[in-house]
Amino acid sequence: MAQIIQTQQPKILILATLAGGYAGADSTGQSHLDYPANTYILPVMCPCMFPPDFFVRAFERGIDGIIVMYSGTDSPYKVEADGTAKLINNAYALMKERGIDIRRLRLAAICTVCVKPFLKEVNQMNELLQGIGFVKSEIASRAASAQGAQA
Amino acid sequence: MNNLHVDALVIGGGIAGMQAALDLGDQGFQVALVEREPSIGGKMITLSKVFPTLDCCSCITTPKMSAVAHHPNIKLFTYCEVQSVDENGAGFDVAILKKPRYVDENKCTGCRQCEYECPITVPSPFDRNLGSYRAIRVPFSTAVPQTAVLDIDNCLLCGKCEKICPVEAVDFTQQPEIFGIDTTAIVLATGFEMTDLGAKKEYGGGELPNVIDPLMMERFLAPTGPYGRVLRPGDGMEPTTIAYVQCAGSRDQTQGIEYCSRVCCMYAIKQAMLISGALPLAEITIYYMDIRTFGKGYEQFYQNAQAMGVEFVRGKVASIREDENHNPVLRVELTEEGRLIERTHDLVVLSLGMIPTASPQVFGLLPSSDGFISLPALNASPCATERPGIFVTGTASGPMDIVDSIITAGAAASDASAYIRSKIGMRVEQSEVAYA
Amino acid sequence: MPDEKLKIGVYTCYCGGNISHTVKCEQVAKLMEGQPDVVISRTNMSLCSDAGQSQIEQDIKELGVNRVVIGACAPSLHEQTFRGTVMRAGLNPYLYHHIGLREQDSWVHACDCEGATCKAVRLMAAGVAKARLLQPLESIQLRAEKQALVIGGGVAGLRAALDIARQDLRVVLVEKSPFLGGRMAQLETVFPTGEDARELLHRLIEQVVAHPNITIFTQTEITGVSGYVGNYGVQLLQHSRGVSDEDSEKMIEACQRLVPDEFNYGLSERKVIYRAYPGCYPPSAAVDWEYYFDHPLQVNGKQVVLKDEPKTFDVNAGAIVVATGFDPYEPRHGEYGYAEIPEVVTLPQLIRRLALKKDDEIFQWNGHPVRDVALIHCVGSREVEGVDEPHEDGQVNNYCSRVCCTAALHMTEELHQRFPGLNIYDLYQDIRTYGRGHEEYYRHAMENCVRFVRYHGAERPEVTTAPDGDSHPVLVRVKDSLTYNEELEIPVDLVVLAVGMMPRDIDNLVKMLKVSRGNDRFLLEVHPKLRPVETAVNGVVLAGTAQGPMNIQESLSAASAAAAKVVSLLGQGKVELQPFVAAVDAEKCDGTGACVEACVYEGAIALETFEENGRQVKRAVVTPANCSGCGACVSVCPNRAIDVQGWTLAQYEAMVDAIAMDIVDLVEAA
Amino acid sequence: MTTPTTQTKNISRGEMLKHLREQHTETVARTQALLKEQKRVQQEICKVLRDNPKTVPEIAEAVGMPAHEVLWYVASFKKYGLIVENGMCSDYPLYQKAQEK
Repeated sequence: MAQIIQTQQPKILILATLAGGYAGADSTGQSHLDYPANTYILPVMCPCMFPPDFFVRAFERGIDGIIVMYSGTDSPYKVEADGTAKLINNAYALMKERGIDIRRLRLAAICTVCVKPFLKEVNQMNELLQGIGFVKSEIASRAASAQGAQA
Repeated sequence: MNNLHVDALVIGGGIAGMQAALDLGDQGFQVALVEREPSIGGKMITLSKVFPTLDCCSCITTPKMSAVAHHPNIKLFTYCEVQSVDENGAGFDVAILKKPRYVDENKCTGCRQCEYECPITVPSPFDRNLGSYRAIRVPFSTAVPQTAVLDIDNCLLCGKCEKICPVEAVDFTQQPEIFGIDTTAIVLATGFEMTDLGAKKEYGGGELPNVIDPLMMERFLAPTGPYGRVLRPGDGMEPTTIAYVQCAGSRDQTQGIEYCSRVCCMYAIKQAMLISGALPLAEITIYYMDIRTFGKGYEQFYQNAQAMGVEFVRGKVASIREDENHNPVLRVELTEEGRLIERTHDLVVLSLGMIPTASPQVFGLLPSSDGFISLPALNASPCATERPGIFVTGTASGPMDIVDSIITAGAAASDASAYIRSKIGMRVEQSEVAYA
Repeated sequence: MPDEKLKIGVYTCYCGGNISHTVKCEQVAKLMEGQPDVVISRTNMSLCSDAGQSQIEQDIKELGVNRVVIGACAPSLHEQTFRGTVMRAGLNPYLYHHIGLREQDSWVHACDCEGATCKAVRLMAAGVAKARLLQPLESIQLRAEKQALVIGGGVAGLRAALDIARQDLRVVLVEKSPFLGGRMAQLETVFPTGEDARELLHRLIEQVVAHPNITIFTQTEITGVSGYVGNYGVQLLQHSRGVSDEDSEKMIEACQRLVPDEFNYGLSERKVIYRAYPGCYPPSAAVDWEYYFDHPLQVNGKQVVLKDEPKTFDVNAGAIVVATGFDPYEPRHGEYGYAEIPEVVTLPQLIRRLALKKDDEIFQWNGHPVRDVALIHCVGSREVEGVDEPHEDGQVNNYCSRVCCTAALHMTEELHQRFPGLNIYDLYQDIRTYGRGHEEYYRHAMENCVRFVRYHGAERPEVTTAPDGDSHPVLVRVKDSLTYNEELEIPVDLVVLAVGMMPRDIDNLVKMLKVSRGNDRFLLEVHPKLRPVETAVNGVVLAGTAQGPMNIQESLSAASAAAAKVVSLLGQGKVELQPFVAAVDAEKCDGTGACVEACVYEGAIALETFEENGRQVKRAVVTPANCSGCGACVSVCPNRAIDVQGWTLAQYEAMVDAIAMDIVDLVEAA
Repeated sequence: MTTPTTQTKNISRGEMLKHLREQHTETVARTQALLKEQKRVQQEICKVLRDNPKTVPEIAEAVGMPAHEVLWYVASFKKYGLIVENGMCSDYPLYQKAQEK
């Protein structure tokens, strides 16, 4: 397996709704448009199922950025638009508490044919992460400085 | 003769026939599907990728083939041909010839050991005769059923296949058999053939090895194609300049084919795009009179091809000859500039048109002046034929692309099911709730 | 079953090269062999083929594989296919997980084989992690209403209604206007047969009207849609007709208020109490409430003011057919002189005008005889972004409208027959007479000396008023590529714009049905070949030009195909729904009620009292048929006692962990 | 039902083939000639490819056959694993003998 040499890249997790972002990502694929490969798209029915600590846990495990691509007001679920926004805000609060840069979590409305917005979101997040670095070092340095402060 | 009784008989196992059978089967009707080739899949299964989505063709076709084979309401008969269709009052008596495969369908597992053992190699029509297979073979990798078939006309009768078969499926005793199916309705999905490559003498098709038909190019572009890549068949060169001659088998009174074949513009553009992907340095020119990209998403496909650098030249190709290196030389009248030019390409694809496969007379129907089955009520019941109870779908009813074939298959299934129900009465149980 | 040892089968598909050209499938498969509980990891050239599916079946039967992970094309294409495969092998269909390695990996990272392979490895490892937590699920069986709702009373809606009704299902046909027939009624003859359009249409309407299974609502709007496949609840609002059969004539006579007649595209006027055209169905006149404005009528010496008393109806339908049709493209003011120069009309207008003046022997327009006509193709079609001016919504119509070429040449034939001396200039880009019998119109046009002028999309013709004293009122300037880009100035008496088809303004309906539009703004099918008439909303299908430009023959086929889908869906009287709904773990639930508060679906979740060890306790209970599976309850439960089946939080966490893991660790694990 | 058929088949297998050969004398003669020709071409092409990989025109020249016929054989040998592709020479793929397994 030596052929797979891993070049360290920040990891972007994309939680994409089947009715929105996931289909948008498929549309992007059908158009054969390129974007960075450090993106991991997981299909979700509706993102309002994720409690805020889910996101924090993911960051702590080493996911460097998360984009929630939901269907916004076009959602087949009545709660998705408002519910998801609320959950993300709660997640931001928890991230601040843990010293995680809140820019690492993005909420974006992506429709089934939103090829350009999809690419924009992915590229923006990738650029951001190239700038601010890995989440693990961020958490470690915050922890270190917190310890230093205590000492 | 033990007759099988079904509600609907679908003749032809290409995409239209398969879809019609599935749509009828899903509605609960008993369906028999008869295919003359050893596998279903029709022309579509030989294609590479399909427009306008550029999906891998096999990914669209094979699941439908599989669904047909496994459908509880569909009985599949491959390597069978319809001999006659007689009315019997309640429907039709159809006599069907089952051609001998010389392989027991119930035993063969499709392991291909016979094929590897067979010493005779013959051109494979699946690869437009540019590839090969053995005298005994599974017709192609995704064939349904995965059952070998022996081509007795090219067989040495050496018996090697019989010896090696691990399940004793090879059976030289098989004889042609006639069996009967009686059915209430018939759906014709007998499909198309390409017009003859050599029909227009001045284009050199069939004579010049580097002037090919579009189905050959489909095979070159398919992952399972004869060369595994795009090469010109004349000498195995990777072509760098490729030309398409549009309307090479359509809209041409001299060939007696005055109609537009509907698919040639799109397949040429699609192939041009796929060639650009496979051979990034290739220059592709499409010589045309009118570009007819009329379907959903097709105009954009055309615009994308232009943006990718595919060259569209409006001009009439007068003739094609070859130079000393077997490169085709096109004589083109540029209609926008009013002059004749000569241009040399490595490979030329003649964008041939469609003609019907089956002669409608077998089914007691008359062809229209264009050779396709006549549609007496095309603006009321587009799938109805002159004979009540017989419906037509796909390219048997005129040139059309896959999307339109699938739609007409649904329509034919709808028409046929209404007809069947009117004949056999209501079968589906009545709903418990009445509408207020 | 719970103690059964996990045996995971992993399959990485080449997709005939689509995936394997970029992703090193063999390496991915090799790495998966080492993942926990994986007993077999294979690659396949085309997993969806019969042979590929058989391989999976064989592994389930022979190796005892009880969880299946597949990396192939998008799940939207073949997830169902493989569910069927595992089911045939006797495995619960939900013990299978599908990963899209094509649309979301090989096709988007073609230049980065290594990155794409790493990504595939992580996604597949995540799939295995999820598979380890999969539980068998049973689909939800619901009784389906054996009744369909068809929206739109044009030719597609009529045909779909008839085809569904013939299969012993009931149909409610809803038409917004007071009359059936739609756009086809506005035609005189149809190509390529030259048959009388309304005669054909009336034959269809008669069958629909006579069919006992069909209930027709005219002047009716859809005001609400609830429910799901098999059990849609649709609210209808039906306006009063205002006039009965018997007093139609009297009322029409009494009515004095005139409005532009949309049936004739504004070329004539009609009364606000009207019939669309003679012989229309229903035969009784109707009141156009939008413009009636309490107009008093003198009837039998008395003054009468009609009132609209809309009635609401609730209709249950198992499936919905959207056959809302198209609008002809209405050119902008000034586009080719439209609405500014009186001698510029659209093709649909010309069809009506010729019908209104059926007996005219001389062709006159705006007071002058017409000797020279220019017909311009592709008006509102085949527009190019960045070249053509965008429409109000900022988009251009970059599609071909399919019917206009044949319709325009069909018109040249009619003009030639009625007014043999007429000169016709046909300004086109490409002539697209693709259908059977359509090419004949092109040939006849050439034989009839129609002068063809070919323009390029980037240089569209210009239409201006001719200077005073010119022989003709209008000048058309165009570069003709057939005569080597000669700049022509064609003086004409009439300019006819062959306008394309526009998607209709049905935003409200689109929102209510939650269907989506494509890039061209027409309604979008799931896949043009796999599911060509179905929308992404289960039970909502498309018929006719709501989906995209089509001619009558094509609309009929599409409508019949849509009907076939509806019959397949509802014919058995029941539908199966995916089991992805909330489920409560009673052991963990302590009855906080947070889930009930978070839920917005009526009757989906409630607290019920149970007896537990002699104590009364409250526990949440889900009613699956009413649950959407949105998971709002999941994120609020303090005890993690509720999950969406098949999409549990624990599964997501396991997938996240697999993705977060370093490849080095994955390799070591292998 | 299967057993007796198999037995009959076993007994008469040789005779059955013989009988069939008599029925198809013409086909058999033709295919035997074809087999001979195919074997000859195979040997010649494999001989040419023994030392160095070659393009189709090079093989054609060496064996004195038209290039398009050679290509058909090459495609067939490639399909059944006798030869493999190995790099390009200008616009032509090179073919060489597959390694014996």
